[in-house]
Amino acid sequence: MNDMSRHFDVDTIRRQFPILDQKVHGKDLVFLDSAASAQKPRAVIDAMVHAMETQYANVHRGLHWMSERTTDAYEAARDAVQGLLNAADRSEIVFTGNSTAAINLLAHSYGRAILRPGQAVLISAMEHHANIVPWQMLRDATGIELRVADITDAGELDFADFEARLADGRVGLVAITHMSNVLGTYTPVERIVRTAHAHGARVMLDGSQAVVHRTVDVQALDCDFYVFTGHKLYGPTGIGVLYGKRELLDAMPPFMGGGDMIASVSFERSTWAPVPHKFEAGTPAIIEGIGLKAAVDWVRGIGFDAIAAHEATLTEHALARLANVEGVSVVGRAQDRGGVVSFTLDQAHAHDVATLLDRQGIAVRAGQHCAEPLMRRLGLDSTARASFGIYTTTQEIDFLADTLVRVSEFFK
Amino acid sequence: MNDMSRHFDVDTIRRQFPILDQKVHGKDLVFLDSAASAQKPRAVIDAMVHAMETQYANVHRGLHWMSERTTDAYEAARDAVQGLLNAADRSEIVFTGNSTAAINLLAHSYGRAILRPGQAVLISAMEHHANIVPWQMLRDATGIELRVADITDAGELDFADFEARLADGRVGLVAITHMSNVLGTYTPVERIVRTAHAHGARVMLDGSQAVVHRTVDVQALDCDFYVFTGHKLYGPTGIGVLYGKRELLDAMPPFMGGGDMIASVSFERSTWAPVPHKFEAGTPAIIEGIGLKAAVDWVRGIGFDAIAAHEATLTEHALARLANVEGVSVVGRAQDRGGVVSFTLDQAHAHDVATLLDRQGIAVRAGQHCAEPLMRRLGLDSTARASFGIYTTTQEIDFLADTLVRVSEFFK
Amino acid sequence: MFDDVRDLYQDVILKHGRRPEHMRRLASFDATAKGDNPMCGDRVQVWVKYGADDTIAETGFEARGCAISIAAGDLMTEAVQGLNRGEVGRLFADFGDMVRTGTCPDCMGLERLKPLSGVHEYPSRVKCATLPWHALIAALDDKQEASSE
Amino acid sequence: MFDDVRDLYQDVILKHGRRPEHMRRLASFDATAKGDNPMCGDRVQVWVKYGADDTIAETGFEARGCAISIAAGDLMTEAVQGLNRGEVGRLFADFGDMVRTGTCPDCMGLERLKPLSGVHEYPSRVKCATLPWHALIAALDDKQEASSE
Ligand SMILES: Cc1ncc(COP(=O)(O)O)c(C=O)c1O
Ligand SMILES: Cc1ncc(COP(=O)(O)O)c(C=O)c1O
Repeated sequence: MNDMSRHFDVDTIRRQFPILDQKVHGKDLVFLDSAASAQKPRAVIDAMVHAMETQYANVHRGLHWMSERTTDAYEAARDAVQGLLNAADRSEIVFTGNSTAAINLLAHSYGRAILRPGQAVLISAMEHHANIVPWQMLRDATGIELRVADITDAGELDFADFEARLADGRVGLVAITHMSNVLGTYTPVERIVRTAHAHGARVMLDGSQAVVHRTVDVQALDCDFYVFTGHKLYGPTGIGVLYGKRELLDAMPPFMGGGDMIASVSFERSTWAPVPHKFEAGTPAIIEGIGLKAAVDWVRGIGFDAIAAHEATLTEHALARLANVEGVSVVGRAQDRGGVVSFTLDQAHAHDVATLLDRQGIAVRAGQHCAEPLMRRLGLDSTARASFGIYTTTQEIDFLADTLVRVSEFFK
Repeated sequence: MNDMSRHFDVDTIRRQFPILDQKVHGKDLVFLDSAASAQKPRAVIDAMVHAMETQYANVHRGLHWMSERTTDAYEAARDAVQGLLNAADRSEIVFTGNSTAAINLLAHSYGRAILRPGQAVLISAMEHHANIVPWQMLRDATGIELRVADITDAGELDFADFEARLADGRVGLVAITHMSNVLGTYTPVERIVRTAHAHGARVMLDGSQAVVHRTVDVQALDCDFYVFTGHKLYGPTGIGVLYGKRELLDAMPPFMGGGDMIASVSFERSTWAPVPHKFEAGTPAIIEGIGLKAAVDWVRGIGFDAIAAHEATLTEHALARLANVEGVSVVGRAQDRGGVVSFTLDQAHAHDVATLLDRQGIAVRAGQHCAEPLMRRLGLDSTARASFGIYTTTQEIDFLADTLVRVSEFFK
Repeated sequence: MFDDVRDLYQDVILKHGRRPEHMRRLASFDATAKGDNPMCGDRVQVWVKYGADDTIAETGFEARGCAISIAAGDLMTEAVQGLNRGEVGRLFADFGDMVRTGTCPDCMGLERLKPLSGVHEYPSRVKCATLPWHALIAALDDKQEASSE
Repeated sequence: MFDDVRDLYQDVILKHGRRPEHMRRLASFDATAKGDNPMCGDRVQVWVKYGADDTIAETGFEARGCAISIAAGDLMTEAVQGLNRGEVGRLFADFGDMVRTGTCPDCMGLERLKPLSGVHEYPSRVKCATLPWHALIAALDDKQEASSE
């Protein structure tokens, strides 16, 4: 046991998640679906309740006490996210509804106003639909090309292919995942950014998965944009984040129009508020921002070193245990990988596996995981996926492996 | 006292709003800013907490118990909203982030794909920025014309002007508020819809304010689209609604792309899920949906007849009391009006008024209320605005009026 | 360990799911259509050959999917033998009721399909059981693809 | 009733807010700029006439806004008399500190502006006090409009 994990007591952590006491079909809940959405610690629930019970009003526009205090609490979420990502300036943090909305904002605003016909957007073969469809819609509306960098059979970015697709200098934006939600693969983001910049392309990283598991430093990475979603980071639904370098955000036109994003409005012509407000039309997700701040503070209080160490232990353990279950094949064997393990079972379809596991209280996901092109690339119809959170224990993984043995017997 | 208000006990109501026990600057909170955002009853807070503590997972994609139950709870919100608006089908209810996002969705999807250059969008002079800027952005991007129907000096829609602007048959969409957030004016929506349809125009009603105060029946109104926002209806932030007639929604392309809104994805071509999912990209505001259902159920439990009667009493009382405060001028005197009262004070600017009221615990809004063109039309720089909710009492209004007398003395 | 899923995975289902008897492409056929459940990755194709009076003489299917969808496809091919379009439609309606509610008191001709009634306790699996039916109906209606639900 | 707002609305402020002495458009001027706080509807315009050495000889302003912004404008015109661009910039920086924090221990020349220090307890009103300054700085920098904060 290393230094980190000595300080990290998973039982103490688990007690902060009320839902983990629930029974499912009379069994203890074994929640192995955190990559889809994480459970919420007491700190997040309490922060939201506290806002609604004691300190709530609309923000930004009020001169009264409740509005000022609520504005402070909501804007403190921006500071918290700035700290989380180590952004240079708080105005570089734009709140959206989720990762998907953040990528769509970028595709609409940067895509239509800054990218030019003849330029291309480069994604990878292991993207989530959220980082495919917006670019496809951009392509179909504007004629901007969409390129796809291949992956290796091990489930890593094929870097030679990636670089080759940048070679002609026509790629304006690389939009690529920081961690695959299916394979658990981390992409080599430093190298991606360096290479893309050398070819004149900007880089957006989809951090929906990665930000939950490791320290992200957007300045050290030098990425141009970074997106993530609150609900996977133990925070509320309904809130996501687009980070962008200030000068890029400044140059971008707004995406949605309405209150809060304007400087002045006349029927002839309106002018826009400075960033980040230019991109935040209408009443924001106030209570969710307050909840997200609580989540960020809580996660940082535990520390990404401890989290990463815990999750590395879990992942190693899971890979070792699953390797010993007859008929189980783990999908993807990237060197640098996080706590997401997809697998197939020879004897049974992923759905049948998921249903049987569910009856034992084990929640795993089964299907295409919003990554249909990746599935096709891997020659699979579907996989089962176990994904780990801060509250996952090795005992739970043991129970998964033991139960899978029984599942495969059931279908033999 | 009429029949309604006999059943309606405001003290019982108030006890369900924990925040109303708060002190502000040592004084009892008198929250007269509900038109900006309403406070949350225990039922809403509890529903959100219950979800996060006992029944939470990502929706739509899971085969496990937690995901199925959460999906049921989230989709029940759609049924609740269908009931609230009396929509013909649950698939006509699209969830968005707020009203602003709903109008932007419409402007992007209907505006760019269904409206044609040469056609026009007709709004009114008393719209909230949320119902101005998206159409302006559409105009500037596509050349679709933006027309503005004037209002009378009393603050009502100038119906002759409205009709005249429809006369050439080139208006494709009328987008108009159902109730002004500044003047409290209800617009004659039945007549608007009938007249617009007669001239071949579709109609979107901005119900952000109206839906809080009266029964809305989209089938009886025969409006084509209706939008509102959760946080004004005693529900959570981060969730709003676009209602649209099924055949219109079916014909519209998606707005944002990503997970949940697709039928299938390949890099070459993706296909869309049926409505409403086509318009709901990414992980939805799950907890907020569950909270919104609780809000809708709670409000309908009280009943719009009782709510409207209570608010009519409050509004009459406020108009009578304010008329007797020297120097106060109420802005707008529409015949059909709801519980929003804007006013100016001869001796002092609205900001100074708001600050002094705040020190007595009274929360009012001051400024342009996200309706800068309306202010200009009225020849005003700003107003103070008191707006009433289900929990507002006549005593609170008396306190406002009494305090205003002192404020005007202070600045004399 | 899995006693409580026996309602869903009855032996008949496991048998048909594991070794479907009618999982094959017909060499000669009059109609065919595909069905797709992209959320989960299930895919099915159905082939039909008509006999006299436009009744179904033979049906074959290919599927990539779970035990439920394969068993449902296999049992379907047996159940629709000799029926015409109208009869298939009615049978599917009854079958849909059964997999959604668990029973179908007034339904006839569902005997063979009864083992699938356990699906009703697994709402997210109902689609698996109905996917081959959607494809069959599409084929009978001369469409190439079942419309997604 | 309003004793606790006396820090904000000191008599000096009320007096200057009610009857500003320098609220006028200069007949002849060297520079002018507008400032706008659209969230609340405040508007201000400032006119400047230079004297010797590019110091400010005279300043006038027009404003539609609250007592705070009008008093701030009026007091500003007095405080900047005789200063050059650099000095105005430094004074505004100190003034900004004062209205945000309530004090400015190391600051000089703020005596006249001191009555506005009460603003710091009203964060949303700080903008009202700084708006005329933003417009003045814009005018001195030969811009037509103050950039919004
Ligand atoms: C009439 C009207 N329309 C639209 C809106 C915008 O609502 P939201 O900010 O929740 O999008 C509001 C409230 O701010 C409003 O009063
Ligand atoms: C890698 C990745 N990108 C994007 C998303 C989309 O996140 P959201 O649905 O919150 O927008 C997800 C999660 O679903 C994801 O795993």
